[in-house]
Amino acid sequence: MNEVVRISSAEKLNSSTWVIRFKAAFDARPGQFVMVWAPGMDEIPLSLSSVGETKAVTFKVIGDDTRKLSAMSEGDRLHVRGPYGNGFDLSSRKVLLVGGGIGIAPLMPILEAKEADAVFAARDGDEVAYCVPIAEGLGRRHWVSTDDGSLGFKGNAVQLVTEVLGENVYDEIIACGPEIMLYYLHRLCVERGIRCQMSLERYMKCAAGICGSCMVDDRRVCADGPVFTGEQISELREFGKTARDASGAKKKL
Amino acid sequence: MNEVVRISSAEKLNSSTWVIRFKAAFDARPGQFVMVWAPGMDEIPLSLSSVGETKAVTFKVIGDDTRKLSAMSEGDRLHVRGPYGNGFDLSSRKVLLVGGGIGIAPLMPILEAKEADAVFAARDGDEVAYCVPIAEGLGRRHWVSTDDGSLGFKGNAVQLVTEVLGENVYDEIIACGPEIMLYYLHRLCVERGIRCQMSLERYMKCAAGICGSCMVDDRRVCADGPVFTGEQISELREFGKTARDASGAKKKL
Amino acid sequence: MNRLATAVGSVKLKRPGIVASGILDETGPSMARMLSGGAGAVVSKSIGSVAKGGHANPNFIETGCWTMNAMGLPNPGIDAFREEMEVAVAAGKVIGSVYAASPAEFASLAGKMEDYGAAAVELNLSCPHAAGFGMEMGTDPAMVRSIVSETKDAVSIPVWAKLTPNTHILASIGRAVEDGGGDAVVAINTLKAMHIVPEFGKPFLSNRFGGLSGRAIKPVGVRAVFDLRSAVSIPIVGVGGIYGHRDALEYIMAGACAFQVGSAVSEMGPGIFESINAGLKEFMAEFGYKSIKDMEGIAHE
Amino acid sequence: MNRLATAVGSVKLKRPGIVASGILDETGPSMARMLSGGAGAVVSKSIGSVAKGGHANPNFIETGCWTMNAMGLPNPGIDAFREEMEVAVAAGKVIGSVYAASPAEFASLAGKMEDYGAAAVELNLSCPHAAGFGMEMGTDPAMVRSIVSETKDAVSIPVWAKLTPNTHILASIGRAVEDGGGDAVVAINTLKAMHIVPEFGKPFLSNRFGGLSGRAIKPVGVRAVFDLRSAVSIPIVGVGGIYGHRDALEYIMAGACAFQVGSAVSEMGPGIFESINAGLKEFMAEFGYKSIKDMEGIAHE
Ligand SMILES: Cc1cc2nc3c(=O)[nH]c(=O)nc-3n(C[C@H](O)[C@H](O)[C@H](O)COP(=O)(O)OP(=O)(O)OC[C@H]3O[C@@H](n4cnc5c(N)ncnc54)[C@H](O)[C@@H]3O)c2cc1C
Ligand SMILES: Cc1cc2nc3c(=O)[nH]c(=O)nc-3n(C[C@H](O)[C@H](O)[C@H](O)COP(=O)(O)OP(=O)(O)OC[C@H]3O[C@@H](n4cnc5c(N)ncnc54)[C@H](O)[C@@H]3O)c2cc1C
Ligand SMILES: Cc1cc2nc3c(=O)[nH]c(=O)nc-3n(C[C@H](O)[C@H](O)[C@H](O)COP(=O)(O)O)c2cc1C
Ligand SMILES: Cc1cc2nc3c(=O)[nH]c(=O)nc-3n(C[C@H](O)[C@H](O)[C@H](O)COP(=O)(O)O)c2cc1C
Ligand code: FES
Ligand code: FES
Repeated sequence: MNEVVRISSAEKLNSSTWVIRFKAAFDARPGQFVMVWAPGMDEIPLSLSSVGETKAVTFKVIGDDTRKLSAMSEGDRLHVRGPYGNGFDLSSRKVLLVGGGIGIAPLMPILEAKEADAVFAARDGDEVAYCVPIAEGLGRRHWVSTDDGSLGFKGNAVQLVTEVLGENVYDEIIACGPEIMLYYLHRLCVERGIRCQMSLERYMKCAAGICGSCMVDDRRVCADGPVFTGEQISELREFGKTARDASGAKKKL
Repeated sequence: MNEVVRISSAEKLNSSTWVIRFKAAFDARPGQFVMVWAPGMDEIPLSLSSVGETKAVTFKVIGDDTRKLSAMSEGDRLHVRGPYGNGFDLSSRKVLLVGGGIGIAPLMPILEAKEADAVFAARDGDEVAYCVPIAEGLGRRHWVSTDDGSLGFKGNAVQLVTEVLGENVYDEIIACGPEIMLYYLHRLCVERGIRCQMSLERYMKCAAGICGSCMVDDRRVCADGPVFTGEQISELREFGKTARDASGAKKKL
Repeated sequence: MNRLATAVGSVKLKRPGIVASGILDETGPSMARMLSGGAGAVVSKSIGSVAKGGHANPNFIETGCWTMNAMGLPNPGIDAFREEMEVAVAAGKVIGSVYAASPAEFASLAGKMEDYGAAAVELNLSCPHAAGFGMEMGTDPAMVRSIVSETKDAVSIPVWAKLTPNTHILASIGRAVEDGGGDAVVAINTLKAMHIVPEFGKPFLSNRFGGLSGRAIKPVGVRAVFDLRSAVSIPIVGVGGIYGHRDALEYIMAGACAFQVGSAVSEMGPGIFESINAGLKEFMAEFGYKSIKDMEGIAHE
Repeated sequence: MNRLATAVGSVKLKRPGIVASGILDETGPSMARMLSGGAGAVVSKSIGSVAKGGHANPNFIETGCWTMNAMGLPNPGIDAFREEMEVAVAAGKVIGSVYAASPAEFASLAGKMEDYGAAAVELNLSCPHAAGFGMEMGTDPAMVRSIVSETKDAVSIPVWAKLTPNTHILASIGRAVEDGGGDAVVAINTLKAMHIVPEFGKPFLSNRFGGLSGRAIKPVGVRAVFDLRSAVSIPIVGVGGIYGHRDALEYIMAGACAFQVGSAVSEMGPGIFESINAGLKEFMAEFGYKSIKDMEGIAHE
């Protein structure tokens, strides 16, 4: 579906993260993403951080396009293609969500939709603080880790998850974040025999499963993913190792 | 909708009339028609004489295409476009159906769908006899007229209808048949103040309301009709007088 | 304020939507109906010198995505068409479409259309399914130029040339129209196409080839108008796959000053012009455009 | 009996469906996946001499009726593509697609594809959205002829030429391929098109122009194949808007000996080849066709 939507609110969440909300006609599931464009910027993929009637994208400013997007405000228009991708399977009973950095945002609709515990990991307190009141508002158990220890546990997501798993039993871990985090988290899950789902990222053009620019091995991240199960990930040789640039050339992650 | 259907049965009803039955995926209402084609013939419009899951067309052989159609048998295939047209409004309570010649066929689905009386008019008994057992099977009151008196009332449809109206009261007359019959029947309805609906015919190409070949005045028989109400017909100056050929040129009826 | 007013050169229109040639415009009463239903003008069926029944049925088929026809230019001939024009012209602006096999024949037909009261004449240089006519001439720039200039010499009403998209030299054809003195280009006519019915192993249309129209061709039409806008400076009328006001806006923003609607009349009915007009008005109010002119060609900026 | 077996000249295929160039064929593993999923062969992404990122996003959009792209021929360059070909060729038949700006460059790229194990090379003479490449050369018969013949001289694998429908001289282009010694023509590539977003008053694609594909273009593709069948005697591979076996049959009956599937992979997924194969088998059994060859071109009869 292609839709020109109007921004109903745009909010700065911390020094580098913005949320843009808009009403859109399409239906979406947690874990799906959209391609967002306005004149003057390149179209980019962003996960939906709200999937109700009012949808949202939450993004970190890391380059030109996210910066242009962060300059938008209420009433401005966006061209939205989507939603794309498979979304998360939410059928497991006891779930631990693990979000790293901006990867926390796509997990928020799950936290809203079902009882689940969550680990929020980030570089520092500034990056992650906004999540805490949301999780508290929803009455969800949650833990925070920061690399610099400025909030919560000092250390990375995988270390914190290891702690959490010491005291809690989960049917499944659902994660989104930097691939390096996912890589070690996946290893942890395999070791412990815990099922998991992880949302991956690759360079996207069509987002519709046709151009082949987002391949990990022989899987299309846009259409076969972005969410893959632990078993699927175990078979991916490129996961955590290589990705491809816009020309399709391989590069080390 | 465009569909290639398989003939489930083909039956000769009398010396000049055939019925072809087929299953088709589309839904249809009484009074709608389809465009029927197979290689070797021109595509022609035919009203549906059954509108259930098994559809039917009932036609009189009058030229090349109807003759080719009459040579088809079970298992043969037809290309069917449609259904087109508005169909009859069946909301009136007490209805008299008036069919003239092959114009009887499109009324048969009404007879099946609701309690109604019927006048069947034709040149001779051969042309009309097949209708009688059907009406009897459905337990519907019916009268027959033939021009030569070989069956039922001797005379034309309008004369018979006048007789029937002497002894019965109807909310509406629904008619299909030669335009000359419809012309006088319409006059009768206007005089007596009886509502009516009539199904018209004009030369058809697109059947989709776009090419303009089937105009009566400024109305498209294929899309605004083929069924018109008495009031609409009263406003048509060409009704009963002129029609147009394939080039769009006017000719007297 | 009538935001919808526009003009194709000297032809002023109260509303920018025009009934495309071949669409409910073979008879006077039909054209009159379309004029009273929200169209700014109606282009007549393409008329030739003599009556023609057109290709045998089947000559039309549509899906949700496209429409295909090979009517074969049926028409009652220019002389019989006089009485249809009388009825239509009394109801509003009529553009007389003509097809012919030579420049002289085009000129003569155009002259009659002028006599009948046409507001402009549209030369059909683009029909893809009538041997010897239409796009067979419309892909030869020298021929196009001479048809246009000979017609210009013969009439005093504006001369529009309707172009085929079935070519890689559209810009040259557009320039040939302009060089010949043409007052506007109309783009696009249908794409040359074919539909085969596998169960029969045969083409569906009696003429085998037909012209593709409807939703399927809008992106080709918009591109053609965009290309023409860079190639010519005469007005452009956009046509192809317009079903709603956003489609019409694409053509206007690509460079058209007015647009025509054809295939959509089948799905949406003759009321489509009213609904496009309403959509345009609302859009223009919301985005602050005061006139069609304000939006013309802005996608080039 | 494998009713689905066919051949494009000397290239034998167990199944008649081929993955079109640009569709999930930029990497070795992806091509291997398509080969194991019911496709008879896969055409690689069009590869050039050096790496190219392609046009900036947005470069793709689709509706239920059409697909439009202006990827801008992104590719890692012929040398880096060696390792992708190794993986793909191990899994089945790969046709190496190449694009270039001169006959000599085409010949050199084709030579590398032969070295990599391609079963044939497909010359992209038809991309409508890459300045200096594709259809700009592909509408000049003399140029086409020399590209084909120079490539033929350089390789011993079959040379296929992929043609643009954006022209009225398709038959001449087809004959130029045949005269140059080409082994097959592939038709069609995308139609030059544009999509404008009214709310922004701007073309959607970063390249402004793009190529139209999908359902919308099937009738144009079928017509092109039908026309080519009368113009050339080398094999024809049909492509454009194939979503199911009845679409594929239209191409075959128009004159194609094999077909390619592109846009439909988005809506129907990579499983589309299996479902088309199943539909073809059932149709052929019902209608008594023993081979693809039995149906090839029958719509001309
Ligand atoms: C399925 C998916 C979902 C995503 N969801 C989110 C989200 O919810 N929030 C968020 O902040 N970010 C998300 N991203 C990442 C986001 O797309 C990039 O941050 C954004 O494209 C950066 O654009 P830029 O111009 O600001 O930076 P640039 O300087 O252009 O690029 C910086 C980096 O961003 C990535 N990137 C750029 N363009 C693309 C592209 N077309 N496809 C994929 N990655 C690209 C590359 O890794 C690149 O190196 C998601 C990516 C994917 C693939
Ligand atoms: C809406 C509609 C519903 C019809 N329903 C029936 C029906 O249920 N049963 C039936 O027997 N007949 C019906 N007809 C008439 C039927 O279409 C013609 O009898 C048939 O087309 C004759 O074709 P032919 O080749 O056998 O005869 P031809 O010799 O070609 O033509 C004989 C006459 O048939 C009519 N006719 C021919 N082609 C067309 C056409 N394309 N459109 C309209 N009329 C045409 C003309 O009056 C013509 O003079 C219907 C017509 C219309 C318009
Ligand atoms: C049934 C039909 C008949 C047509 N007849 C003509 C014609 O006589 N002359 C002409 O110039 N164009 C004719 N056309 C082409 C249309 O005027 C128009 O250019 C084309 O259909 C594209 O517009 P659309 O997509 O809105 O239909 C015809 C189109 C259709 C569908
Ligand atoms: C995303 C995309 C990328 C394409 N890339 C190429 C390409 O690199 N080379 C080429 O010859 N054709 C390319 N094409 C054209 C297709 O191979 C095919 O000719 C066209 O899309 C029509 O087929 P379809 O309707 O089945 O998609 C591309 C098409 C699409 C949709
Ligand atoms: S982005 Fe094109 S296949 Fe995934
Ligand atoms: S047959 Fe074409 S408008 Fe009725």
